[in-house]
Amino acid sequence: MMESVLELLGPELYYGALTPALKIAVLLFVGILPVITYLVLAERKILGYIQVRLGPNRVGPWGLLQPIADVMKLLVKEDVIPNRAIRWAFILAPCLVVGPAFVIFAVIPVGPPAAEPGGLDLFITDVNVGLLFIVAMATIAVYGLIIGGWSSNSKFSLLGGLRSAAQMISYEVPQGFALVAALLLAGSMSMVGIVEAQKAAGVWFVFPQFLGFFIYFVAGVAESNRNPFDLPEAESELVAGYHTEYSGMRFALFFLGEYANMIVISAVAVTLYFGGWYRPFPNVEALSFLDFPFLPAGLVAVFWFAVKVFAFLFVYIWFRGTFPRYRFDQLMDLGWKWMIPLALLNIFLTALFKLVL
Amino acid sequence: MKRFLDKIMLLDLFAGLGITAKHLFKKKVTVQYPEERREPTHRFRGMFRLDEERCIKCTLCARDCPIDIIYIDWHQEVNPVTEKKEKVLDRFDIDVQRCMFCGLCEEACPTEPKSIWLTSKTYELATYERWQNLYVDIDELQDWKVRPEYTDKEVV
Amino acid sequence: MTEPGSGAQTLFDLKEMELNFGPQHPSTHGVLRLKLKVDGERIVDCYPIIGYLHRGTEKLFELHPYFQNVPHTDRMDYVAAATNNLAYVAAVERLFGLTVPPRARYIRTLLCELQRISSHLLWLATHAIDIGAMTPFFYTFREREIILDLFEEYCGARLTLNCMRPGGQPFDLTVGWEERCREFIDDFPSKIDEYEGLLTENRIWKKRTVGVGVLDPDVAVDYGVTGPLLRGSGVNWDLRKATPYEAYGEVEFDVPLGKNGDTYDRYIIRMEEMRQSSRIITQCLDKLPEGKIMAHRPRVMKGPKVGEAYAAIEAPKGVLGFYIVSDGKPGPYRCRVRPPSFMNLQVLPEMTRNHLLSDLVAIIGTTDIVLGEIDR
Amino acid sequence: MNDEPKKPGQDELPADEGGAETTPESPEADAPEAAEADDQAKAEAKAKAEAVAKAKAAAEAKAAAEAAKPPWEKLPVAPEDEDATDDPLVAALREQHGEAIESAFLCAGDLRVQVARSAIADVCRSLKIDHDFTMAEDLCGVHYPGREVGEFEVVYHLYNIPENRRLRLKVAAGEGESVPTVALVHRGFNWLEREAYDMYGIRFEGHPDMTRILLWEGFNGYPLRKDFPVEGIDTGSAIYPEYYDESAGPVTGTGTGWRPQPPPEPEPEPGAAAGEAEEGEG
Repeated sequence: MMESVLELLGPELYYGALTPALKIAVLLFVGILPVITYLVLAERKILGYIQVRLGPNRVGPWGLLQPIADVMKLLVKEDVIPNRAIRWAFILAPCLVVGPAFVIFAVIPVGPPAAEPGGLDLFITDVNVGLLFIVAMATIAVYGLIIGGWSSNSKFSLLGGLRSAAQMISYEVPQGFALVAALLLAGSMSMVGIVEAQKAAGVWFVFPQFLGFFIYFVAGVAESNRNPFDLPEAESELVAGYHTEYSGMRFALFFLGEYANMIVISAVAVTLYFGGWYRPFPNVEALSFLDFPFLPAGLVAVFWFAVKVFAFLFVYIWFRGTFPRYRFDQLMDLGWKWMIPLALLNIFLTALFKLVL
Repeated sequence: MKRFLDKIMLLDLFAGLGITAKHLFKKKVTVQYPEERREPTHRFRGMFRLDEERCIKCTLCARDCPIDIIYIDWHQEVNPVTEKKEKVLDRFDIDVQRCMFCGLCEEACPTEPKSIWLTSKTYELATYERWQNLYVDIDELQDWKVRPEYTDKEVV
Repeated sequence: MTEPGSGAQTLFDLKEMELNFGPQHPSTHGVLRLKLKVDGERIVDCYPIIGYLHRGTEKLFELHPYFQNVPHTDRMDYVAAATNNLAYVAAVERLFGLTVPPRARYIRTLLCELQRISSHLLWLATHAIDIGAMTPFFYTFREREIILDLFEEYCGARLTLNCMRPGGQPFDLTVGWEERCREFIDDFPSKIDEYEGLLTENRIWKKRTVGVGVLDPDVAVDYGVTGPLLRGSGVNWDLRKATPYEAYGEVEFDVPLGKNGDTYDRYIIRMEEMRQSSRIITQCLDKLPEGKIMAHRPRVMKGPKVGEAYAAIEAPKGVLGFYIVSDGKPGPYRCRVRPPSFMNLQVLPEMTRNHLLSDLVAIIGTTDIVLGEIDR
Repeated sequence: MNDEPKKPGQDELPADEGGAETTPESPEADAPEAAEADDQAKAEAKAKAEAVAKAKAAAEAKAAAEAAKPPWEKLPVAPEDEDATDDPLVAALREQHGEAIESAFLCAGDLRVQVARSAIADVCRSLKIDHDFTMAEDLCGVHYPGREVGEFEVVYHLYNIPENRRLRLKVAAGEGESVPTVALVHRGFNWLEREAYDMYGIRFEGHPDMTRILLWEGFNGYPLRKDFPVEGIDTGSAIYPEYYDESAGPVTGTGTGWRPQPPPEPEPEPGAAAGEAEEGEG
């Protein structure tokens, strides 16, 4: 069937427009959105289990339909725009949070590139400056938070917006530095290239780059405003931070953005430090049963990628269940006095290492 | 040295993570309410019960009630069988919506066994209409069971 | 806020911003309202506004006979009803010259210490959630539930206990209560270790609490601050030791004291107080005498023609006092409550000055206020 | 309620505060088992007692039993005032403040000192500085309508932590008279004085912030005064004069308030009839 479509459209249109569009649709509606909704359920369940209770279990068996009910509720809820809010900005802000988070998925490879030309690449596109693209896109999200906090014209929102601005800007720096070190090691900015470099090296980059990974992940938690760095929306302090005044679908978009960000951070961490879609120890023949030879290779790749990402997401939730929240100045302190010097040191060491080799 | 190690290795944070991880697999304490019910203890102060036959109409319970929600009216009447004067209740109402279940009325009751008691183990008192459903008269006081138990299906 | 047409005063033009914190805010522990003046996040000034929960309890006391007032006291500090009951009945007993039988005294001590544990557990839960750790909340509530079960078994209510009467106890312990209580208390210290494992050594917790909301001992005494707040500043004043009431003179326990008077010290003190409470409970269970539980008293208690009594006890939140004036009627002429939270809240502006907004939340948590008691 | 009878032998305890040393074979131990066991002995005693002057013996026995009872079985005796003018603290205060210290009594362990209104701040200051009464424990007002020395009384409780001693100061104030503030001596009295003002309308002179604290600023009247009505208070006119006439604000105790309402009309409930029938059988 695909051949007939290819013939019908011609290769240019087929490869240039249809396949990416299809992939985007599949990724968005089969991949990210359900994953996010169920991630919320998983978070509530895991938090519940950590807190010796059961979590949601009323809607459907084991609460499995809870996310659908939640989405329905958020969709039909009244969408309130405060009187004094700056309307255009108020409406724009949630889109600015969600958009970039989704765009980043374009360059994240969930599986290997096509084995033969014309086959199916398990990513939307492989940009040769993929890492740069990710950093650039992640930066845009902060505008959403600031604009959201400011345009609500509420004091708590404003404080939340200010906090998020300061926090995201100061943690982007160490995050970028940590990525630089991984990039030095891989010698490529393409996400696929980095994964392949790990396979070629025979080792996940988390081992030579442990410090870098640590900095990246901590900064990532801060970037996605998650506990213990959830200051912009600290419930007990700022009511709900920058989205205090949001309700209904607009609030859902902020919500979506936060969870999409979590997945992005995890996915990038997996790609950069944990060998992407490859099974653990891809060069050790003895473990080849982990490739599940009886299954299609693409599926296995996606499986391993997903497993790794979910491990990260679990850690996120685990953190949320365990840690108290930092204070604003302590957060800055940690970012500027510890993370950035350590990240610089990491780059220096990595460069030295490269040089000596 | 230990402090230094702690600082580098984040031992304190991992200790906390360990505790939460341990609890992940512990038995959960949730009681699934409408299906599972906690049996109240014997002294649990719940909904009132009244035994009209035991009641001697002394109105001590009404007098001891700190918020005066027990309304008792009675008159004297000659019992046609025994030909003795007897007190007959006209009204024994409790305005349960204001009740704070302190149990002082039960303590004040001089009969043995008590003719008004709260240890009925009924606690599902929520209603949709205050005046209609939480102003209980003598019939309801004697038999609360006319109201169904709560279920998760019940939506009015 | 931006007033349309009133000149260009936006939020950005102000150097200091006025922030209305509460009365409906997740971490004001009720309906406390704070008028804050903030410079960025730094608090320049803090003016507490209270009274949103005022129910005229003191007037209610005047309208009821002595024994009917006990349920009203439950509603003041509604997380520690037993100690409220005790403070009130102690004042009434002092007014009447009633002596309480030993068994009743021990039962009261048991109840009060259980109540102290449960109140501190609730404090820990909310304090931790204020600082962002949400899990201790559920762990503490798991234990608190057991205590409430014990209360329910003893007196039939879980929260508003109404479990004491002037002159003694209305009920005796049920069969098996002692065993269940002992079972819980034997297990409880390990549970405290669990909470402490989550918080005490945690660097984030320490960063959020050490050096935050420092209360100078002189200032604390001057403001009439009592309870763990006062002891956190190193002032050794615990009424259980100073003027032993009920059975406290016959049991051994230590009064933990802090050094720095900061939030962390107060946290440590309350944790230690829970351990000491379980120690007291164990001793009380060991020593629990047999005998009557209610003193001989007239059915209608009429106070002396001219008389007054003040009795204070160490409630979980501080010194809770009742001052009763009698005029020979069956009810008090005037019944004044000295609520510990009221006095402890008063020092909040002192403690929060020049702290950040996040610290304000931590400090409100550490003062352990209950608005039902402040507003009465 | 559940005052289950205890074994009579254990009625008295080693830990009680003196007095009760006798074994309690007293008839007050109202335990039915014990009564049965002692039945025979009692009957004999009764027979003998009949012979002698019954009333006298009974009275004596009663008195003896009364004396032997532990304190919690006696009728309570309210503590009485003792004059405490010679108390060293009072003497020291007298020396400093002379006539301002009007009287001093000791009652139920607490020292109570009546102080002249104008001198209260000075007395508190000297108590704080010289006598270590540093803790501001409590302050409250009391209303005695029609009293000669002043309708209101302000009661201060001070505490001396090192000596574990509590002191009660009292100040009388008439309607419209103001009491010197002690909020500048003990800062803890700040809110308490505001509360006393809020509840009684007692003004404190020199107080930094003499506003209402628990009630709202538009509240009419002072609720803890004895003449303040418990029901039917207007609560809105003072602050919303544009909406309400004077003393015609929304009034509590009306409308859907908490007045007992007539019993609701009997509702035909399907389950009720069946329930009644069953109950009739039982």
